[in-house]
Amino acid sequence: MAAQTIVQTVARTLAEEMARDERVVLLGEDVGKRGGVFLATEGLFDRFGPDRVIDTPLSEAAIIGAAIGMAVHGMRPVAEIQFADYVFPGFDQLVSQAAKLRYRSGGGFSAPMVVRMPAGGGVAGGHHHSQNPESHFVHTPGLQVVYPSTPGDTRGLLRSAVRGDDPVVFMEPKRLYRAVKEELPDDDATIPIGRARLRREGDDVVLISYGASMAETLKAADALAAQGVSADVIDLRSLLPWDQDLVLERVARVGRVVVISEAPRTLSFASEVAATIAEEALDLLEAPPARVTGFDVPYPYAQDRAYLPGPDRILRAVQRVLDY
Amino acid sequence: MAAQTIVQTVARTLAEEMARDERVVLLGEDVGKRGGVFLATEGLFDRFGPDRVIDTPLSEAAIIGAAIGMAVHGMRPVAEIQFADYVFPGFDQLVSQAAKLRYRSGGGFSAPMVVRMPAGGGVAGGHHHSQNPESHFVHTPGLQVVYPSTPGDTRGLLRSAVRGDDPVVFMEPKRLYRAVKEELPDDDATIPIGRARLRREGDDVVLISYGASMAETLKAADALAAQGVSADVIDLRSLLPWDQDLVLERVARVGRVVVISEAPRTLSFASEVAATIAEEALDLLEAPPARVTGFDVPYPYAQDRAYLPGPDRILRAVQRVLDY
Amino acid sequence: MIGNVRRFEPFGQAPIRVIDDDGRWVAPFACDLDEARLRAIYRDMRRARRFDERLSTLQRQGKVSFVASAAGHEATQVGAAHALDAGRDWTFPYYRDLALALALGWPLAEALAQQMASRIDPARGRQMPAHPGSAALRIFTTASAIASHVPPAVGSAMAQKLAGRGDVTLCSFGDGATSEGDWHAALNLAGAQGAPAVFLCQNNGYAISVAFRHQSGSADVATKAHAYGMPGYRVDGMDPLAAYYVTRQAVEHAREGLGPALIEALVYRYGPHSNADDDGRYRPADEVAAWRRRDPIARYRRYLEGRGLWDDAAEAALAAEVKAEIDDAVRANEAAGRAPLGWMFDDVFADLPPHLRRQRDELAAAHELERDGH
Amino acid sequence: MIGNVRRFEPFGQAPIRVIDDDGRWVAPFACDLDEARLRAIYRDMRRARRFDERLSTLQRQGKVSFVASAAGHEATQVGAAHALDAGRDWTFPYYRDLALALALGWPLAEALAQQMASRIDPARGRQMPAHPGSAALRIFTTASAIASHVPPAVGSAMAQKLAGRGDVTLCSFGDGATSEGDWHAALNLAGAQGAPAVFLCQNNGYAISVAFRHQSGSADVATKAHAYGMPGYRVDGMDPLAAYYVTRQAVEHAREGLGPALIEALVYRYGPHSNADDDGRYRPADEVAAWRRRDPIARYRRYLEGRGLWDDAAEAALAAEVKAEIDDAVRANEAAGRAPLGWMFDDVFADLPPHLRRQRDELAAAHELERDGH
Ligand SMILES: Cc1ncc(C[n+]2csc(CCOP(=O)(O)OP(=O)(O)O)c2C)c(N)n1
Ligand SMILES: Cc1ncc(C[n+]2csc(CCOP(=O)(O)OP(=O)(O)O)c2C)c(N)n1
Ligand SMILES: [Mg+2]
Ligand SMILES: [Mg+2]
Repeated sequence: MAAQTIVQTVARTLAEEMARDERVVLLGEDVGKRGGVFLATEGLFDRFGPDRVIDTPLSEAAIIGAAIGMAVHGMRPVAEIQFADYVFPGFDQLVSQAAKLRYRSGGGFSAPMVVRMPAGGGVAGGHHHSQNPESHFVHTPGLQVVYPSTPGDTRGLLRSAVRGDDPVVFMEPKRLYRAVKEELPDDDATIPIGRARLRREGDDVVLISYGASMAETLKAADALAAQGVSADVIDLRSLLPWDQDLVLERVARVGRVVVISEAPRTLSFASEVAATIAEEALDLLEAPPARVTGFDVPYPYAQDRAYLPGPDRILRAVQRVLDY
Repeated sequence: MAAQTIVQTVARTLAEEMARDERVVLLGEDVGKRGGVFLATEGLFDRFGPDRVIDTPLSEAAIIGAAIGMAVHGMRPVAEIQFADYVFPGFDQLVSQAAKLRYRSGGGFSAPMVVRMPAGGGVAGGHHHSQNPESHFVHTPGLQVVYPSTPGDTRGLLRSAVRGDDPVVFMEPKRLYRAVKEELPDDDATIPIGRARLRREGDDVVLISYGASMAETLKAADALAAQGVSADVIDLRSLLPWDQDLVLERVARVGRVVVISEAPRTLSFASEVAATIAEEALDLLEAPPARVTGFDVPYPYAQDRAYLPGPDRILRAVQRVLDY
Repeated sequence: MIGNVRRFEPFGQAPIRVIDDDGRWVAPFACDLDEARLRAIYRDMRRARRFDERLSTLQRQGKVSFVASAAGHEATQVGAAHALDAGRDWTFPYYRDLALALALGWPLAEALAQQMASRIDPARGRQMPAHPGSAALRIFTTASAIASHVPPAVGSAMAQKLAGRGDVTLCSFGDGATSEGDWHAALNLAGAQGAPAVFLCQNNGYAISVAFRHQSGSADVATKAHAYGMPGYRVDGMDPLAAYYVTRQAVEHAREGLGPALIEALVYRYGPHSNADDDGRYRPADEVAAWRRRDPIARYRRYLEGRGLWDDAAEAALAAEVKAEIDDAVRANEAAGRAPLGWMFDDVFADLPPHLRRQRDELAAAHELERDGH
Repeated sequence: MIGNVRRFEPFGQAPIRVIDDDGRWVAPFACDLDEARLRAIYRDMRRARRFDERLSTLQRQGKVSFVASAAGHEATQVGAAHALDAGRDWTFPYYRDLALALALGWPLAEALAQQMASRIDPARGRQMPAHPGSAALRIFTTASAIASHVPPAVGSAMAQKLAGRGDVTLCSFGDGATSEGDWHAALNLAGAQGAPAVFLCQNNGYAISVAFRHQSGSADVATKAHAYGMPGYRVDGMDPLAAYYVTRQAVEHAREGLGPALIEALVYRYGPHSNADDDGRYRPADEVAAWRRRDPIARYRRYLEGRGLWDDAAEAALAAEVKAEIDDAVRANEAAGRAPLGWMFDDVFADLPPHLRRQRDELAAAHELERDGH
């Protein structure tokens, strides 16, 4: 199979899941004839028809809410939110309904569904086309949260999300949609939600990131390698549940850690990782766990790139941690 | 002036602000004749009339959105969300409009307004009348977030919130609405948003909390005192901006710290405090910063009290930190 | 069956009635319900009212923490329930729908288990009282957040349309719910999709203290159906047969693929919003008294008596039967005891993830946790 | 002034027109606009169209990152703008409202500064292109989130009602916006409060690729006004005078305290949704061609020519004038350069809090930060 991008992987994986299981349906704004504004559902309307690829009215509450109702009927809806920034009109459906349904009904009802959304900045989109709202989902018990950064992880995790029994918020790194290509084996393997991946092994510092920021993190690791610093790189992939075991194991080995997240710093997922490391591995730390993140401002337009935790800022943090 | 409860303080402070400044108006569900379901606006409809105490339709988006529009006109709206759990249908108005208005207009427009909401559990309310959603606000750049625990702090901070130039989410500890009384001096003093308060001074451990959990935290401090352990107790009061200086100063002095928050642990405000302490004061720590929080489950009904980070759980954490 | 005969026209001015305040049949068609059904409608209203009264007593005794009484809403709830095929169709209720849920077959002991969060509550004590739900009966477990169940109800109807078996979804809510954005998003989606959904608004004139004229831009709820391309019916909600026949028409049309409908039933809540409310602050006592005089139970009993289907003996027998049923339910739930602490961590996800396992252990260390094999 | 004469009835079937496709006056009343105003309406449409075209060129040259063209919407936007008292009334626009903002007086150079995020953008380069706003002109700065501006617009109208000076708020949006919950919550509030708001829906038949029949339960937008107790008007949105007169009626009624109104203007977007869209995937070329043949600029020019108010010479002079204006604006903005990095931390709050000061220093350490005294 030819190498494919992340966005192609999404479309192809959805097609495979729809072919495999007729309970899988798609719904969202422009997912039909248009194939999605990023083409993440390209070709699926022609192949599966309007009953399984449903163009909805422009309402995120209707999209997520309808997916919940379908899921309760045993279907496997995959909803698309056109940009993660636009999830908020439908956020109450996630918080008050999807996340709590199994719990409040004592297991009588559940909402196995996927809510896909392209996220992240660096696309000249200003503050309504660039945000990384993962903290809001992670802080909502009852939701699983995934944010992969490669075609292979996208495929394996999307399969798990579609086949799983819980509501999953599936964030996609839109800056990387067409930036990374991968040749994928012709298998049906899934990647369990909650398991991180070691992207590099190193001894001097552990870099932890996920989603869109993985590209910057890997660039920083390359630059460090060129300077003779060897970095361990963890791609979390799943944010809830997240792989505390792997993180603590690697941090224990190395003792120095930098956590990178594109979201605004305060209560970014980097805060959770840092707090957990401090709580569980304090004595093994040789330097404070450092956070490199987006700034606590609405995502700006003119300073799009400077907002991002780019390789420069990551390298400065690594330097601080190494010099400590 | 006779001692007054928190909820009485809210009503009285609103009355004073409305008398002082005719731009101050109230709006929300049942804030009029009913005086609010908790009586936090009792008597104000009779005193100020329907133009300044506005019963709105049942829509949190309408309430917050209308407040934004009024604020843009130079008014000083104070919106009530009946329970913090019900902010989510209006959350997009906070995130996409209120928080970003000054920024996106380059300072041309702003939304000086207050969104009040009773929050917290322990009231046999189940998961839609008990939540502590402060993390969602704190993670939204452009909002200020306040969560006092005493009548005096409520008054001083509410004055600041109403008089300030930014949108403020004003959380009120409903479990303590009538549990704490205070005699307040007859002054017009404000408390600046962003400044914490030292409630106790101690040498063995720093307890940091805010809002409803302050009651449990102080009980734990009493129990510790009885055991001969002296606790420093910080009431954060403001969550954004928050008083990193006081926290770091006290933690540096004592070296042991427990952070208490009633919200679900993952990405609770306790995580942010712990991450910041680890980043800024690692070498001064004699034990890992411990978090005592709500559990990562939807707020339960039958186990209402056990969900709370009560004195028992706080004491266990302190013991761990002291024994470290 | 009404079939595709349309007995009732949408958007009429006067509320639709089948029997008048004195229990006289006034509809322009003959009654086609058998005697068992006619009696069952009465029994369901009466039983719900008695249970409701008992819940208030239990609340005052501290055995139930909260009550949102359905008294005054029974005719609509019971009439609508009888128009559904219980167990086949889906129902998305709100917190005031106790009579609806009971009439659909929710066992009274189970209903009480929910109110008491007892160990025999199939919903495992997760919610405060007044939150009906039953997977077996396809009654979507109530959430407190007003109108948040309406979008899922439309998803349910869309699933039913795709399945093509003619099942329908009934979604019930109060007048206040019509102001929420989610309500609109849902009805619009239902209209655009032609989904087989019946929306039932129990308009009791107030959302807690806020009177309908402050609640709504339109003068009534039925009119709002225009915005969604569906018919809107105004019904005398104190007439169980009007509620029944109008709901039946809407259900049958939905089954036939003719799309959704909105029904506005004019009802009144006799008591305060909940035990925590003080309705004297916002509504006049004579308004309450006037509505109470139109009580649907007495009115419908007159209809049955006129047809020789009910009498004092039947009433006494029913009272005794319901009392015994409630007494048994109270005993069973008291005996069962409260939902245990350890259940707190179940059902967040299908499987317990590691972080919740650790948190459960943390709680267990502080308490003796009881668990079951669930 | 129309005063309280009501020229147009709500909820009519045929779209309201004042001039027909050939530019002939067809309204049952006489034109009461002076010649300067009639010419200004033409100039505003023409100027907006030319600027729009230039923005597409700038986008292809990489000088502007994004374009959402208003071509095809000009008649409605300009007609509505002329019905307002610019600088007194408030306007809450959406991203396609470039012609509206320009007609209200937004300086073209300032508009271009917004598109280019240049240093002379009063909004300081904070947003992507196509986000009009001006505090001086009471044009609420556009947010990308569809319909999120509608509740604030109603708050604005409520503030105006309380102030009692007869000012009104115009809120503009597309057909897609009517599906959002916030849209409903806002219109319902406006109806319940009798707020002086005029809601202007530019219905171009699509929300990106989604045709209106998939978007809406109702067959048109104007009908939805029933749900809010306000009048709903359907207007031929390719007729600037229809847009003008209907908006004027709604504005005047609102000024007089008669409450809000909803106007649906039937328009068409000639181009793709934005430069990032490919409309060939979802709409037929002949549909686009048919609408382009009804172009409002040509049509309205025929009306003016018929009255001897326009000719080729005027057209040529206008073209030259607008070209020079745009050229100057491009030059000025290119000379000004882009909004500097350091502005990123301003205007989050009224004052810079300590944590943002630290973060700004962090960025400054990595970059040479330019700041101004702002
Ligand atoms: C989203 C949301 N906001 C506020 C509340 C608080 N609340 C509970 S019931 C109620 C009034 C509901 O009125 P209505 O829909 O007319 O139903 P009724 O109680 O009259 O039957 C309110 C405001 C809530 N439960 N959910
Ligand atoms: C809340 C929200 N959801 C989704 C989007 C993405 N989006 C941008 S424009 C658009 C279509 C809007 O259509 P319409 O309101 O008809 O306006 P038009 O572009 O046709 O003028 C969509 C879905 C958005 N901006 N905001
Ligand atoms: Mg009601
Ligand atoms: Mg459109």
